[in-house]
Amino acid sequence: MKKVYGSAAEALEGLLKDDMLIAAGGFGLCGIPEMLIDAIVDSGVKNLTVASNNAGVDGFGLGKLLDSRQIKKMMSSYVGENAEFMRQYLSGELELEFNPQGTLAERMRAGGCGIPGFYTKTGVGTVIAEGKDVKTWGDQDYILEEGIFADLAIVKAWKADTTGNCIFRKTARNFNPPAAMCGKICVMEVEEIVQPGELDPDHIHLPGIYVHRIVQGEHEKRIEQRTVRQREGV
Amino acid sequence: MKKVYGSAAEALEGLLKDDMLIAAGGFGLCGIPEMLIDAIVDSGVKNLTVASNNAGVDGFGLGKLLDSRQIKKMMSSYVGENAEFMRQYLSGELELEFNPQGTLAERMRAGGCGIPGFYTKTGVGTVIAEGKDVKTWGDQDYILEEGIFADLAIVKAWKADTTGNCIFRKTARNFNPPAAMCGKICVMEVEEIVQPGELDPDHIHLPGIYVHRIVQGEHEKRIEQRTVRQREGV
Amino acid sequence: MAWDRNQMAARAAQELDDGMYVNLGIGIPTLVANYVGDKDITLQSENGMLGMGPFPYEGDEDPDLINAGKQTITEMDRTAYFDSATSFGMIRGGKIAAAILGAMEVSENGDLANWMIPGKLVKGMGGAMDLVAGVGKVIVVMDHTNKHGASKVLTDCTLPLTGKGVVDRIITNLGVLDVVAGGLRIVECADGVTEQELRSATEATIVS
Amino acid sequence: MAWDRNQMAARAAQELDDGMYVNLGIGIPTLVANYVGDKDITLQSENGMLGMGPFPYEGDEDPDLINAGKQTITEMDRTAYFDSATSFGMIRGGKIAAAILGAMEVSENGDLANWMIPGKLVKGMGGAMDLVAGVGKVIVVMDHTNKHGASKVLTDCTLPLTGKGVVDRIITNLGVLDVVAGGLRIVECADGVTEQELRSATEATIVS
Repeated sequence: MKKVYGSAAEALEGLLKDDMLIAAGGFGLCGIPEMLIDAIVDSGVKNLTVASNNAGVDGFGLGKLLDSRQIKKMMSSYVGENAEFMRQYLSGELELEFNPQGTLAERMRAGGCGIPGFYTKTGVGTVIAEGKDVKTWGDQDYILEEGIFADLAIVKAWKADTTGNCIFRKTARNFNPPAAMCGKICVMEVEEIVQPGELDPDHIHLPGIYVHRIVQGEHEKRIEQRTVRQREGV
Repeated sequence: MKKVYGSAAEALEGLLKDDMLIAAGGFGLCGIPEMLIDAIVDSGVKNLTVASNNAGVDGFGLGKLLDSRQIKKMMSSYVGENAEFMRQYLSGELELEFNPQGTLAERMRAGGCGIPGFYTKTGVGTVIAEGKDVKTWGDQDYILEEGIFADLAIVKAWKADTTGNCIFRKTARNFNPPAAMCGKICVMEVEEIVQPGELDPDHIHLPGIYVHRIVQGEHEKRIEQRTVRQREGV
Repeated sequence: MAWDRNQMAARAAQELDDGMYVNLGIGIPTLVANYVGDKDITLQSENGMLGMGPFPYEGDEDPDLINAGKQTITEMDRTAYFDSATSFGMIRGGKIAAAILGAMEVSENGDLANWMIPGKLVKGMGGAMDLVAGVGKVIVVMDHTNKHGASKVLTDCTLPLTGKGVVDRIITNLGVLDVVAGGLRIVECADGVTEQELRSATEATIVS
Repeated sequence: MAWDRNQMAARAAQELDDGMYVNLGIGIPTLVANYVGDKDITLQSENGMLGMGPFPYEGDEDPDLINAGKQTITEMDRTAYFDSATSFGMIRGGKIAAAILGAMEVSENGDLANWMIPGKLVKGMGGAMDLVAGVGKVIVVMDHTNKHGASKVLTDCTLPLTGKGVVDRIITNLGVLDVVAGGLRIVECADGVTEQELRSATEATIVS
């Protein structure tokens, strides 16, 4: 079963349609599917709803899909780094559904695990709870949050074998596994494709069953906040 | 913060009390906390409720705690390998709450993740659904299952560092991570304790935050069904 | 004439396509692995493994490597291990394309009973309820009748259910039936079995 | 006289005990790490890391290694990485002993507002709602009054809440207060601050 594709555009072929729901991995600009975002820009698909913790920055990451006006709605926890996002949101061009970060991650995992709803105390007593079912355990209220079932997941890993088993590197793992799980189809970009057997079966972070198509390529991996300390004695 | 203890008995000191709920890792006899089970037998603690996928076999694993009549109730998915279990169950000495295997695993994870309830279609239309809340998404009914919040988790890993970061080996991982997560306190037995830094931070299956006490020792690792194939040409 | 265990397993193997992730139950379903040929099938073992290999050679048994039937097995190049919550997440989430399972009874609306006989020793449902509720396609492989000659393909199940309306296809020693609107549809008869024989051994409604 | 930012951070660090897993928010809370001394504290970064190390030396920045503020950081011997669902599972599940967070407003019943000012640009709550709902102890570190001199320690919050009844302890430039039945209890006053000064800068009810 061939999972490896020659380019991001080929890997997405036949999968994109207007009005679809896409789940995207990444946190800030760390571990984002750069190549697949670029290919979606090129495809011209419209009216996307995108579930992603952040919305990229102006001109990079999901910011490119905002610049091109292909996104109708974002489901995110924090969008503070993107001026074009704010412009579109304040002008009413863009819908925004805020999710607490952990609720967003759990909603993705739940969708991928066949769980349509779960209870959490996150957001109880806040605007997030408005309109949601409430249930009480002990003396604590919990609100019902729903699983996210995405038409497509776009994610980025470090290395994958040709069957889709993959590993992530450091904090670039973040939302990528839950996003991958909740996609009806998952397309993954990686820095390196290896042969089956090259990854230790005990080290695999996301088994290939979740990964339908794979593309390898170069990543810019832009740093959002470069913070350093001084070397002692320098 | 000292997490490493010299023996299973020391690692359990002050944690055992009658009528407590214990979550145990393992599947069949694979990856079970042998040393901790023995120490609980020796402690004489009574009226335990144990959440564990299986109940060991006669005279090994949780079977020892059945032989000693320390278990009041089991929460399990399959208990077919244990004649003493069946004798106690049929005579009314032992309570049994059957859980579908995936529901049991998810209930443990949910408890560890602060989720008191989640909906699943597993068991809908069966005896498992009796008395449980039902909610409909689309044209499918789902039943509400509750998180398990155990007083104590007893689990077994392959290697842990002294901060409790640990890795499992092959299918001995099974219920150990979700069981560890759902314990208010988690005691872990391992085959080898290493120093921090010896385990690659990207390879850790269960971070030390879930592990409160660690003990190292020898494991019998009994095989329940030894199945082999013939070498060709032999 | 009818199919034997191996012929039933071979017929079930025809249900599997390249690229599928599949869960095989205990008994005849286990034999299906012998008949997949060069199709690229990945077997799941619900205790936490994708890419289940054959039994080990004697002396190579590893107590840390067993399947859901607690048998010693081996890994493959493509193998990945994970915990039980993740394993049943992928089952419940529909990531497993098909499960091939044994059964005590199947009804015409796809109800399945394969875990419990009241009054007898109850061993537990293990992962069966999760599998039938979650996987893409549930294929039952079983004898068409019990040892007394009574049909196991029924109007309604008499035993406690494993899942309600979950079975897609039934493969027995007498043939292949699909669960469709209104009852079962005959897909094919086993070698040497007439449609009349199949019908008369079936209590369930057979449509057109 | 009152505490400056570093003194507030140093006071907050006193809340931490050996063996604790702790989440530090952005701003003054970040400074707390400078004052834990030789206490064995493990810092969580909610984007998927336990055992957060200091900023890297110039040239050692790794784009795959950032904290929740998107800053480049380093790992330690004890570091473990995990995905966001697992990260917030441990937060929601109460495995993090304490979070030290900034705030815009805190009320006498422990309500916290720190994510949104209506009419202004809304950036989002990020992980703040999860943290205040889930962790063992929520410690707020903030200035006691706003730039206009108005109290930020209120009878009721005026801004949209991050969490209801979630704050355990408030550390400000003027002192330390606990949320108790009926209102706030003064734990201590900052250096050179009288109890009267602390009371008059506080809108919330102070109990005995």
